[in-house]
Amino acid sequence: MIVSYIEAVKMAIREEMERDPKVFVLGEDVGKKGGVFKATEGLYEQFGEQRVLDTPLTESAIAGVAIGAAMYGFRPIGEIQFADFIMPAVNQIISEAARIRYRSNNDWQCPVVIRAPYGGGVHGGLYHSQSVEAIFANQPGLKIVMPSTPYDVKGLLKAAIRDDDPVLFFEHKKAYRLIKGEVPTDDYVLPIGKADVKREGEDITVITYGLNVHFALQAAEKLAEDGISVHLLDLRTVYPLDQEGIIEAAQKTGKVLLITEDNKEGSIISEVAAIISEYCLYDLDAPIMRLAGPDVPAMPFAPPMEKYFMMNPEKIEKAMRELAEY
Amino acid sequence: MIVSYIEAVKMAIREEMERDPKVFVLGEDVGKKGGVFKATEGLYEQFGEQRVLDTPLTESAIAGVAIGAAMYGFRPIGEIQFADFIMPAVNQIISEAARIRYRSNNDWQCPVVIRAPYGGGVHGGLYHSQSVEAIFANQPGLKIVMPSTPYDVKGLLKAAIRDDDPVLFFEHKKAYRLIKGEVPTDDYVLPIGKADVKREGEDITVITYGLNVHFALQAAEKLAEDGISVHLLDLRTVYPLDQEGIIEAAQKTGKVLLITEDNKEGSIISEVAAIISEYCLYDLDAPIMRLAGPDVPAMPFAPPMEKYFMMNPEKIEKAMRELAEY
Amino acid sequence: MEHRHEKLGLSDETLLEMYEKMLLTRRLDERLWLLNRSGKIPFVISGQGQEGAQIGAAFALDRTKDYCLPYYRDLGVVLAFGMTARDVMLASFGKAEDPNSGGKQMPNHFSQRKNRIVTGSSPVTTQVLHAVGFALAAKMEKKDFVSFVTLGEGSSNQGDFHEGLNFAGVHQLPVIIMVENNKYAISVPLSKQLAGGSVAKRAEGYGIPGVTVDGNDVLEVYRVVKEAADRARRGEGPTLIEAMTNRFTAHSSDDDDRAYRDRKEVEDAKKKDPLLLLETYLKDVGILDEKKTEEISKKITDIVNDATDYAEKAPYPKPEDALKYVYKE
Amino acid sequence: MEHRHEKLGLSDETLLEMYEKMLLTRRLDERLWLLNRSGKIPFVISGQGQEGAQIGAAFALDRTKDYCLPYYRDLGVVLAFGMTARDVMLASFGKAEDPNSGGKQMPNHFSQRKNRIVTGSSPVTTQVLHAVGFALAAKMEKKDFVSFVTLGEGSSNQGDFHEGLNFAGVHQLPVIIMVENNKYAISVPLSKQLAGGSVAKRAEGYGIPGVTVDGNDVLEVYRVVKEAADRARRGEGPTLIEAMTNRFTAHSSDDDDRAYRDRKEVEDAKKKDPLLLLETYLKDVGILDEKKTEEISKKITDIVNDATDYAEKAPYPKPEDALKYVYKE
Ligand SMILES: Cc1ncc(C[n+]2csc(CCOP(=O)(O)OP(=O)(O)O)c2C)c(N)n1
Ligand SMILES: Cc1ncc(C[n+]2csc(CCOP(=O)(O)OP(=O)(O)O)c2C)c(N)n1
Ligand SMILES: [Mg+2]
Ligand SMILES: [Mg+2]
Repeated sequence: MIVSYIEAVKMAIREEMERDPKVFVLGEDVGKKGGVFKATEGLYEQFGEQRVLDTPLTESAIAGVAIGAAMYGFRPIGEIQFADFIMPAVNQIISEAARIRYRSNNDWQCPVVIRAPYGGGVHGGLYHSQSVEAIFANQPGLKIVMPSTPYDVKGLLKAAIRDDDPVLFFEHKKAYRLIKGEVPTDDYVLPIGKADVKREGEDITVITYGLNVHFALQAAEKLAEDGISVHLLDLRTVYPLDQEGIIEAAQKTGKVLLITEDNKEGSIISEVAAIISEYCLYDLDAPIMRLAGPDVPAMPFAPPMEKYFMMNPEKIEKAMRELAEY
Repeated sequence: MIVSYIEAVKMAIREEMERDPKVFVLGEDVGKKGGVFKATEGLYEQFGEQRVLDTPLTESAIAGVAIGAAMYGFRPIGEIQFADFIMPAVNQIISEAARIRYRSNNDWQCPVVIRAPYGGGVHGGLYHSQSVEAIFANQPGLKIVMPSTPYDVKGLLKAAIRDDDPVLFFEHKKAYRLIKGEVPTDDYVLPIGKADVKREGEDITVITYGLNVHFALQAAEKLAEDGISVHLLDLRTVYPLDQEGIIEAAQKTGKVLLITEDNKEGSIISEVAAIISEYCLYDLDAPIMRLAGPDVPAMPFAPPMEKYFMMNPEKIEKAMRELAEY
Repeated sequence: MEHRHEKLGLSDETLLEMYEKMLLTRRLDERLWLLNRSGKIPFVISGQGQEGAQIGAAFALDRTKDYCLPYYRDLGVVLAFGMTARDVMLASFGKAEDPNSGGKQMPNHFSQRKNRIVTGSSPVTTQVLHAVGFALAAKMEKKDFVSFVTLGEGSSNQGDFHEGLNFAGVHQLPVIIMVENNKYAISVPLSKQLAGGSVAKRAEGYGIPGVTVDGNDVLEVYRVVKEAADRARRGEGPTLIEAMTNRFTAHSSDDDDRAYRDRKEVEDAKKKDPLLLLETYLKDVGILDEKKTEEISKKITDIVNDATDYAEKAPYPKPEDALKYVYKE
Repeated sequence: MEHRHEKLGLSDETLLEMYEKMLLTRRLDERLWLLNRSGKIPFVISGQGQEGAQIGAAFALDRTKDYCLPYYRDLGVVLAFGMTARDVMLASFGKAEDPNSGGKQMPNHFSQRKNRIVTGSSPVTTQVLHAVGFALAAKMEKKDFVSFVTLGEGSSNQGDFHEGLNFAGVHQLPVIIMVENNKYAISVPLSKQLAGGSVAKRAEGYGIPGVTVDGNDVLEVYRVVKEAADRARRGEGPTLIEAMTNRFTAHSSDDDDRAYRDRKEVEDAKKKDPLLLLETYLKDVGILDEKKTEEISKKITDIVNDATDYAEKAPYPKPEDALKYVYKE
């Protein structure tokens, strides 16, 4: 059936909670209110307040308590209301969740999922628009998933919940209602750690993730009208990256455009560029091109400045054409 | 005069405190004990307990109180006892310090310095050995300085203290007593944001920072014996990076080896690689080579595993030779 | 009829001024909702119901030298500290001239250095530590200003609250921490938020005074904040104040509180509207009559209209202004 | 002579076992210092002076089902929970067989799942929230185990402490938080660390019981932890316990405490050595005599010798073991 991105989130959580009594949700306003974005709507009624736990306003506790419960044997899904507010939980996520299996030499594990809506274009200003993945994308022990389609959301969130290691699951908040797509009603999981070709093409390769996959698809349609064919790789898991998938996609066309909504310096696509320049330098017919937000602290509120920062199909189309003509 | 790396830290702080009454130090054990590494030794006696403030065991407060005092007009130097323990302060550093000028449209500023010893090779295990710079190296508004020599330490720490924006100043703890060098007794500052050529050479370019500068210099000597000449760029400021300096150094030889002690994926050298592959792909005669720690959560304690993780001159020499022969 | 304000050393004029500010706060806030509902501004977050605490507190401070670190509902505090209605409207429209952030931040992220209103962010509670930093500065410079910081009761459960109170307590710093307890953190009620049920009681654990006050009673709030400020200036350290208030609106324009809050509860709360209570008091003691009330009302309406018009017409920032002021320029 | 242990329901045998564990804790710890000073192990961090609190608490728990989340000084706790002297030595030497971390972590980062000793890190206080998570699990599964977590008084000023107590208080979870107050956080004394001077007092602010106990008195610690555990199992929620102890050694083998601590203070503290106090009690009530004391002493020496030899000879991990167990394999 056709559902929205946020519906897919809810479907995945509900199905997993029905399947496994060890799965529960905790976070701010996830209970009666059903989450500020309604990702947990109806779950409180269905599963009761013990399994859909409204927490105090404390992100470190959301993560830390979830970690404890996960070590015991539960499969907690912590919701951080906005990705921007994950910062107080960084210590619990990096120092604890990411290191528990390693530091205990496999004696303990921490199967926790932390979900958070990220991204801009919603008049959210500096602190309700951020992309925060790069902060965590150098912490072995963590996995970071950032799906683009409802289909991927459901399959990857289920995989994350069943994963025996901690997973950060970032959902683009502008995609929540904007993006709709076919989602099977039955049970399926998708592999964490594998990128996905969202469009086959011959002339240029675009690598991106999240909402930009859709913007890039739109731009690719435009280029197709002019006979330029775009190969589009959706990273899906941004940490650890799917090196093989990236290398293959880069080699396919020899011209690579990397896109992120995040600030440019030190972003996910920096590592993608590094991988390509390490493993397939001689396959390249053009310098690796990076299209990203400007290096300013975060997306401003006023519409002209927000638009200036935010990625969109036009900016992508322009970059694609530039690269194609190189 | 010849002083150790840690002596240079102390000199810089003392001279700045003498020069400007607005400069003060706060942190755990910085007072009577003079810091666990003795970076503030003698300052408590010289300046009194108000300006060399022992704080409660609370990193978020060290950063947050420093930020408040800095907005008022002070120039606080916060010490985080080990870089590993900066995690509870991430929210204050990223959400606050880094965004204060921008979000107030230049009305407020936050001239705070946060110092922390980082790095391994000291039997510190997972939580007393980490390189944490990558966590912060995608946050515009912040500057991250990681000096290699006592001379650079003094000049850059003074610059950091006088800088009107927040600076993270990471000092390699193994360098503290190991590395000695000439340091002028008079007042000087070095430019934040500029990389520094530590050795001129023609055959291969090595780009690194911190303790690895010394390991690379040692390795370069070995190669020199065989007539291979190494160009060595010390990044000094790892965020925001000195793009010009990097491009120039890469172009100089066309063969680039990037080194960090940090885990590889998502590290500082990923961004360096991305810059090079964006701006000087056609100057390259070999794929960009990255030498880094393995992608495991952090450096283990047991000597064989620590050695396996830790960078050293031998590993660097091997990589250099490989690249030179490419 | 007892003249409570005189006992507190408040003149009739000052009390009227407090009333005017409170009315301005309310009216401006109401206008913001209208603008939001008509699609002119994307977001409102509102202090309606909490103005008694805000105005009482702000007037108890020395607004020529004290620093305030308000949270997003503190429209009353910042107006009392010198921010104008135009400034507020400029921010809500995201216009270039907005003194809070030049259009960079969402509305109600107050900041204005000339009025010693310290810039705030969205992650809650961080400002408590900044306030402690300002208070530390006062102590180091031996100056007698105080720093005044507010937050919600939900936010008081964040780690930074604990670290801030402890730090301020250890060094006996001149900081006043006022929690505006409106009994909800978005949808989460007090019982699921705050173990023990009282924020003020937590002060004891830090060896500092903790005071609970009826936030609807502007004079009572004035009294306890004044006492706290006097104590702070005398070097006797921090005070934690818990002002019991009500949130008349939904959490913000993005929220619908009917899902989690009984209408009756809101109606009951409105019976204790701090604005009405003050108006009644002013009439009872003969400071306000019908004529004066109307006069003030008209004046406030004019101010709100002017601010709206001005801000609506004001230019947006330029797109490339997004690049400005990352570092010192 | 009052037989206090009997009143507490402790048999002579159990009390003797407590004594043996306490003595083992002390002797093992002393041996670690010797090994450090002779260059054989790089680091020691020590619980000497705090064993009374540790052994008293651990024996008050149900060591067949409760979970413990110890901090780095809790050698006594983990030995009581089933870790062996060999296990401890293997960790101190960083050997492959070390059950705590396989040589990955520094010594005293205790972990052993089979004994429900939950893995800990170096950043202090994070374990408080984990303990709350275990307690939440107990409540959700309606099981009657409790989780027991310890930390230092300095660490109790971290945000996570506040968040943990509040969370546990809101949900009335079966967790016991014991702060071992040895009056120093490395060099920082209580007066500069802890506003208000008492950790236990902070419990009130969360609506939970806060108890101060003499940590040198193993029986008294046993009593209060037993009470807390009983309460927790009855569904009556968390307890905060502050055990007043002393740190006999420097902070760690990397510290020299003469720079900040008067020798007299340490000497005075040693007069209240929990080990001596228990030994005296045992002799007073006739459970221990010279012969038995020597017998036990010899047994302990053998255990410590064996552990040292075993660990010293045990193989290191392989270099590439550094790559193992980042993710599930
Ligand atoms: C660290 C952080 N987490 C979550 C949020 C999202 N959020 C904004 S306001 C709010 C509720 C605040 O409640 P309270 O502190 O009681 O203040 P009130 O809004 O009731 O005045 C939440 C959860 C945030 N701003 N910051
Ligand atoms: C978050 C964090 N900051 C700093 C440190 C460094 N450190 C290790 S122990 C310690 C003092 C702890 O004092 P306390 O909590 O009183 O425990 P004690 O060592 O006295 O038993 C410090 C500052 C740390 N381990 N973690
Ligand atoms: Mg509230
Ligand atoms: Mg202590």
